[in-house]
Amino acid sequence: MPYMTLDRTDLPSLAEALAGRGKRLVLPVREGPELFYREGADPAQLDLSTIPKNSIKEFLFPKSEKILEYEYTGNDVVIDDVDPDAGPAVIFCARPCDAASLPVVEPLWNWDYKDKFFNERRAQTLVVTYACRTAPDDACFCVSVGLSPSSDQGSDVLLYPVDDTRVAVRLVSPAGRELEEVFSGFKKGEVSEESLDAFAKEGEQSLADRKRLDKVKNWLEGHFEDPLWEEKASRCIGCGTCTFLCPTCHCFDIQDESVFDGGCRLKNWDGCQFSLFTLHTSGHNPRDTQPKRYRQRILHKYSIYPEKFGRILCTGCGRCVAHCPVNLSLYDVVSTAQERAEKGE
Amino acid sequence: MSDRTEGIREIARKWLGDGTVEAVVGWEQGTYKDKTSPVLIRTPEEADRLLFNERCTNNLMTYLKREPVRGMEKVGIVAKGCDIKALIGLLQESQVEREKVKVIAVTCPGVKKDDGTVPVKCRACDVNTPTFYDEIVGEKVDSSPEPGARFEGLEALDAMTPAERFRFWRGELDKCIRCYACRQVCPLCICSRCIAEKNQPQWVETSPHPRGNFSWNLVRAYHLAGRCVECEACETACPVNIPLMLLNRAMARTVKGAFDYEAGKDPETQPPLRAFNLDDDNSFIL
Amino acid sequence: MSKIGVFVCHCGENISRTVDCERVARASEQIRGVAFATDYKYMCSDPGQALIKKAIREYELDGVVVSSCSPHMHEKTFRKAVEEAGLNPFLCEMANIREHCSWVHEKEETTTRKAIELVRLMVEKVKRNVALEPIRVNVTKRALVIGGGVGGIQAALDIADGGHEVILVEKDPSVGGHMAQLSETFPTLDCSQCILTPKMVDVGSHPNIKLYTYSEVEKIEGFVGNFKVTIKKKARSVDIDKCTGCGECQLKCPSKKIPSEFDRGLKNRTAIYIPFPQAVPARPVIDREHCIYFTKGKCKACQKVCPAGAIDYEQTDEYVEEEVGGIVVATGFDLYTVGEQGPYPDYRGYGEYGYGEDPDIIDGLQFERLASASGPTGGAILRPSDGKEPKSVVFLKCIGSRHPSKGIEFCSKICCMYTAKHTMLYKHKVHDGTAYVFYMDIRSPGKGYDEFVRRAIEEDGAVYLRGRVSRIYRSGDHLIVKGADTLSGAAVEIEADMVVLATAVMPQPGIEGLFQKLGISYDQYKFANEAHPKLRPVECATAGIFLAGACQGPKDIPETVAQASGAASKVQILFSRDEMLREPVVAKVNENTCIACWYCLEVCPFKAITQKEIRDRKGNLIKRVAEVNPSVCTGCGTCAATCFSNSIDLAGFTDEQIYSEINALMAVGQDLFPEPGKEEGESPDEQAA
Amino acid sequence: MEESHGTEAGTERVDQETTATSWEPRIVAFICNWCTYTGADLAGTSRMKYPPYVRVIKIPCTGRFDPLFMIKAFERGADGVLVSGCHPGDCHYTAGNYNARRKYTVFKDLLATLGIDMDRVRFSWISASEGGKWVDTIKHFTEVIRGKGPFREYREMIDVG
Repeated sequence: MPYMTLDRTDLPSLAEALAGRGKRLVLPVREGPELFYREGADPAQLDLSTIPKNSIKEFLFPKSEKILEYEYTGNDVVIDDVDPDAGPAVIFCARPCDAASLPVVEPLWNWDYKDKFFNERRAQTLVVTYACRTAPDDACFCVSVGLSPSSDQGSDVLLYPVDDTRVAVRLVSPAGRELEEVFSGFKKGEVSEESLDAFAKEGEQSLADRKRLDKVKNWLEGHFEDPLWEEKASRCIGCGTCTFLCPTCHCFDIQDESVFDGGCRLKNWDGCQFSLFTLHTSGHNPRDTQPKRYRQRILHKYSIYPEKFGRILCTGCGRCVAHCPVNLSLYDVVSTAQERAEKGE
Repeated sequence: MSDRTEGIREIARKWLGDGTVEAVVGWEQGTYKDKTSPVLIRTPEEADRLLFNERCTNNLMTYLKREPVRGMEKVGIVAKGCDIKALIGLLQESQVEREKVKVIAVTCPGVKKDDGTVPVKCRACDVNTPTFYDEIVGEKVDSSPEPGARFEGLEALDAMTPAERFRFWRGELDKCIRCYACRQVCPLCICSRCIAEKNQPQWVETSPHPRGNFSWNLVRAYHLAGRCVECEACETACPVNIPLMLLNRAMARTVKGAFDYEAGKDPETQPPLRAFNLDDDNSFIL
Repeated sequence: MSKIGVFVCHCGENISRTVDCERVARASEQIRGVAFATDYKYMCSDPGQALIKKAIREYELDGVVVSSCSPHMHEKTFRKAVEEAGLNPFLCEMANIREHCSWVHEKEETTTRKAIELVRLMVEKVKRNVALEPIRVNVTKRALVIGGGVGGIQAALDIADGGHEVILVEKDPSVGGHMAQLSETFPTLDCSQCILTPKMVDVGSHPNIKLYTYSEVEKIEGFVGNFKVTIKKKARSVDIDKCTGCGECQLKCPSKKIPSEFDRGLKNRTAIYIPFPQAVPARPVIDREHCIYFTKGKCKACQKVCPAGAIDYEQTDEYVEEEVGGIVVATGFDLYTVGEQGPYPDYRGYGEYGYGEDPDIIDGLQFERLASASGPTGGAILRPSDGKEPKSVVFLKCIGSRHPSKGIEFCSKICCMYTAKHTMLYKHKVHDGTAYVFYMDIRSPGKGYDEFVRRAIEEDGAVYLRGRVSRIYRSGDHLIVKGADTLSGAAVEIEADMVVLATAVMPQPGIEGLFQKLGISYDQYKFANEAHPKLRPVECATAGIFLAGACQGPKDIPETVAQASGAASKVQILFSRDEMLREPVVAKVNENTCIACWYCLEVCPFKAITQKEIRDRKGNLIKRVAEVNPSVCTGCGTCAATCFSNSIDLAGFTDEQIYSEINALMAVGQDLFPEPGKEEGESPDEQAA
Repeated sequence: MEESHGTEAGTERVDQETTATSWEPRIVAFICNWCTYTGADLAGTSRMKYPPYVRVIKIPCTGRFDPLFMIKAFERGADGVLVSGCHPGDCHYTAGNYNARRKYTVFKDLLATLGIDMDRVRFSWISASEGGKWVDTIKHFTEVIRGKGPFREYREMIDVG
């Protein structure tokens, strides 16, 4: 089955057409030396040269979100529920590793409690993904976690930049297929399914040296105490860069902010690398050192979460590798674990 | 640079071998592109992992404030002149004991940022050849600070109206995600419990909304006033690229102008917010 | 939930004239946590206080806001009332709706709204108040007096006579100070030594006074009521218990050409010496710098002649510790250096006047020695160069004083009087001589003082010339003094036989070292600062330390003695109780988050913060933290505001309390100023609309 | 979306305040117990008059003033903040005001760097005897704040936060 192609130069117009009136539009633009997904940016500034520094997480799970309001009247308190301010949105030219994070975290938001804030946003968000022809960055390792540079997971539409001028379109989800008309308006030609396969192959090829991390889970389960943690993570400074840039990290903190007679409750990003994350009121901290906190992060991503939800909590986007202030590479740690598992250590 | 690398390894081997130190904090080759990574070397054999090159941007002094280095009886640390300024700050504030820290100073012709450019701190550097250390490696590098380089970023800011400045900072600070990389990487953010983590009362709201971000970034800069040694670690670490050094340098300029003080110069001096003069500027107080 | 009571006072009509007090009370009722609110005509009256007490019991209030006048007016009153009702007094606060509201604003809506808001802020604060207990401090009833001049002597004697032990420390070998050097004293011209010597003897023999001469304060630790003082007894090389003070050693000492400090170089002394005949103790000391044995290794003439075997060359500095409850600082003054160089490097001196180069140019204290019956000339005014009687003497006032270009702006206060005295002493001894005085102003307030100056001018014929002297130089047998008489406008040139410079009164050189040990502040000239220039002129800001005499600023003898007695009285007030009660508004450290950066320790004006070590059960050091001594802390809160991690808080003004006040400034919807008569339970939205 | 954290009622209230002609300046004054508070008392006992928009928060000494107080006041809708204490040399605690002055020096420059309108921040020394100076200071500051209007820039952050 052939796929339609568009002119690459038409992408900004496509973005506008998809967003139409009233939809929020998120797309990658350049800010200084790096790219960022930004809401409301000018589509003409669309920049696809590399993977953005932030993930698309913040558009479904904002860094800070009000979840209820309360007000005191005399000695009583009145609580008001708050609805997510979630209009329809288009995330345009997300990377596959970002799109793939959505099906990874969806079970989490719909487990014992259905998070209406995430779910309402998710339901109204269209994800148009821009596949990677080759790995855009040295830090990429999507193939290691079973994804690929042209993975369609989590995408409604997948765009393949098959060459320098043409972009092939694959409508992935029902929501994506509903938009056929919009895409057809930009149609300039067609490519064969085989050429998309070749594209995908080229992408995977560019990451040929990355290890499959299939034995990490097992290894972790047997190496809770291991010198590896100290060796790798004693350099960790305990910031939130990796967790906050990560498309799959989803921890949050609840904060009440009040004035004289009332206030609101907020759900804010939180991160397991902060020492306060597990600090008990008593003063006891079960994860009292940075290596323990780092171990927890790896364990959660590669063992605990897969155990519970059947998926690795990592899409191999490599942001935590590329942007760690002390160059503590998650890939280095998990691939070391894999190697040692392979060697039977 | 290779002779510096060799020099560092040699001293580290010796110190680790004869028990002078329990460990040496240095840089090793990183795993991403040409980045280096801080490393804790505990045996003479491992000393060969240590290196020095123009990508050794991290200020390792930040490790003195955290475990496991903090608890060590004696530790060696590799440092550029700019990093040593932070050590001087830590000594002034009694955060480290001089006898416990053995400094392998390395002369430095300047480092390069991830994007290949030269940081302001290198252009303004006055300590290419460190003067405060236990051992020094590398041939002498003369300092020739570029006049005006240190505060050049402030000129554009100064030229704005207050309203423009406010808009500029709103644009920058709204981006903050409160990952606290700036604080965690800073060698002089020494509090074990940051003011932003104290909630009785919550002076600084932890929410990464505009109000909370404004307060946080303001308080961070204020608490570093007269203490920041301009190592640029915060700005380098910031994942959302907030120009934090503009705030830090504005404070450095104020402190220089008002109190004739520069952080990281002399361990015997008093940081400016720990002292006062009877004849401090009074002109703005009506 | 708190149960706060709000009591709105009308203050007759003082508040109710412009503020709707009833409405303030009704609005207060609606504040969350307020259990009772009412208004009353005079809240401070007995019925008013009874109303508060009744409400505390009836509504089991756990906090009280009295909304009335300034807390400076009635905070004590209401806290006492609250305490009588069984509530901790520190759970009561006042909202100042009189001085800060009703009296300063017109009768209008905004004024009442402001009153409501002030109450609201204070209610929010009181919710976070905690019960505080006064701090009890034990008092050691022994005093330390530093300085054995007339001030120190007077303070020591008064305290000792009051029945308390006194430790008197004097740096010189004898007590007496500068007053012992003086000839006669103004305005009565009575002999200085005659009035001082008996007091010196008393000090030496008083059963309650422990005298340490030739000693210095080395270290001071502790706080009011509980100081621990280390005193350095400098090696005297003479065992004063064995010594009988016979003076044989002085006669035999071969090193005889050392300028006498007591006679300000107008006479020489030996290396082993008693500074002056009336010294207390009348025991010698060996000046090791000039002693031939100490400099050259042999001599021991004094040891050979000493009948008591009291000479001890092996003596070393000795350190003794004393515990005291209060301290009087009476370190006195020294004179401004007149020559090019001196002990005050910041000041320029008066090289142009030739002091130190020409022997006939002397300072005021040297003139005192010349005029003193016990002085080098036996009281005859003879010029130092050749011993001739000077027929014309020029006195220059304000040498240093009131001369900003030389570094000093203040007036030395005593020079006008002592210069007048000098002219009189001179005229009384040299009847045919002329005394000239160059002055800027004559300052002679004080009992009998102006009369005294007039006598000098009118009866004893001193020639007063208003102006400064530009230069003094020698011309043959005379000194030429060139100056200006600004009243006549003429240049003046006087042929003088001798010139006397009335030099500025300065603190003892290096005295700031002692002040720093004591933790007391001093001004730019190193004069000690009093706690309040008018109302607490004797106290230091540091509790338990008091000032006497010229260490605080230029003073004459009566002032010094009066202040010394004042200081002694303050000490005895301190000693009148076994323990002191102090307001519990003090800082407290959160040891969990303190990181020992010592910012607090450095900014504390009272040295109330020290380093504390936290150790585990085995004694291993876990960490160091700051510790506030509640007995010393005065509650300024500077430490709390300086601590970056907010690891110090100030009771009574905690971060929580201040935060709550600020937080109460904003509301999300509630009508903060409900009008009386409006129904309760109305939704905020309706009210807003 | 994320610009919606403010409580709705709060937003309305601020809107109402900022748009209605009934807007009144909100001035917060952190003043020391010994000098300025007493000076303000004197203004009262002397029956001097000044505009009623100042809310006094008493602190023992300007040394107790933490710049966090000022920020929180702005966060809670202050249009202007005054900090006032004893003149240099007059501090009841001898040196609290000198320490405070250092903090002001640094903090005011930081605020200016961030674009806070420095007309909205005021420092003064007002002694216990200067009731008149207190009155003049409040009058003048109120006029300045009235001229400036509500602190919209900061209130915008309150709206969204």
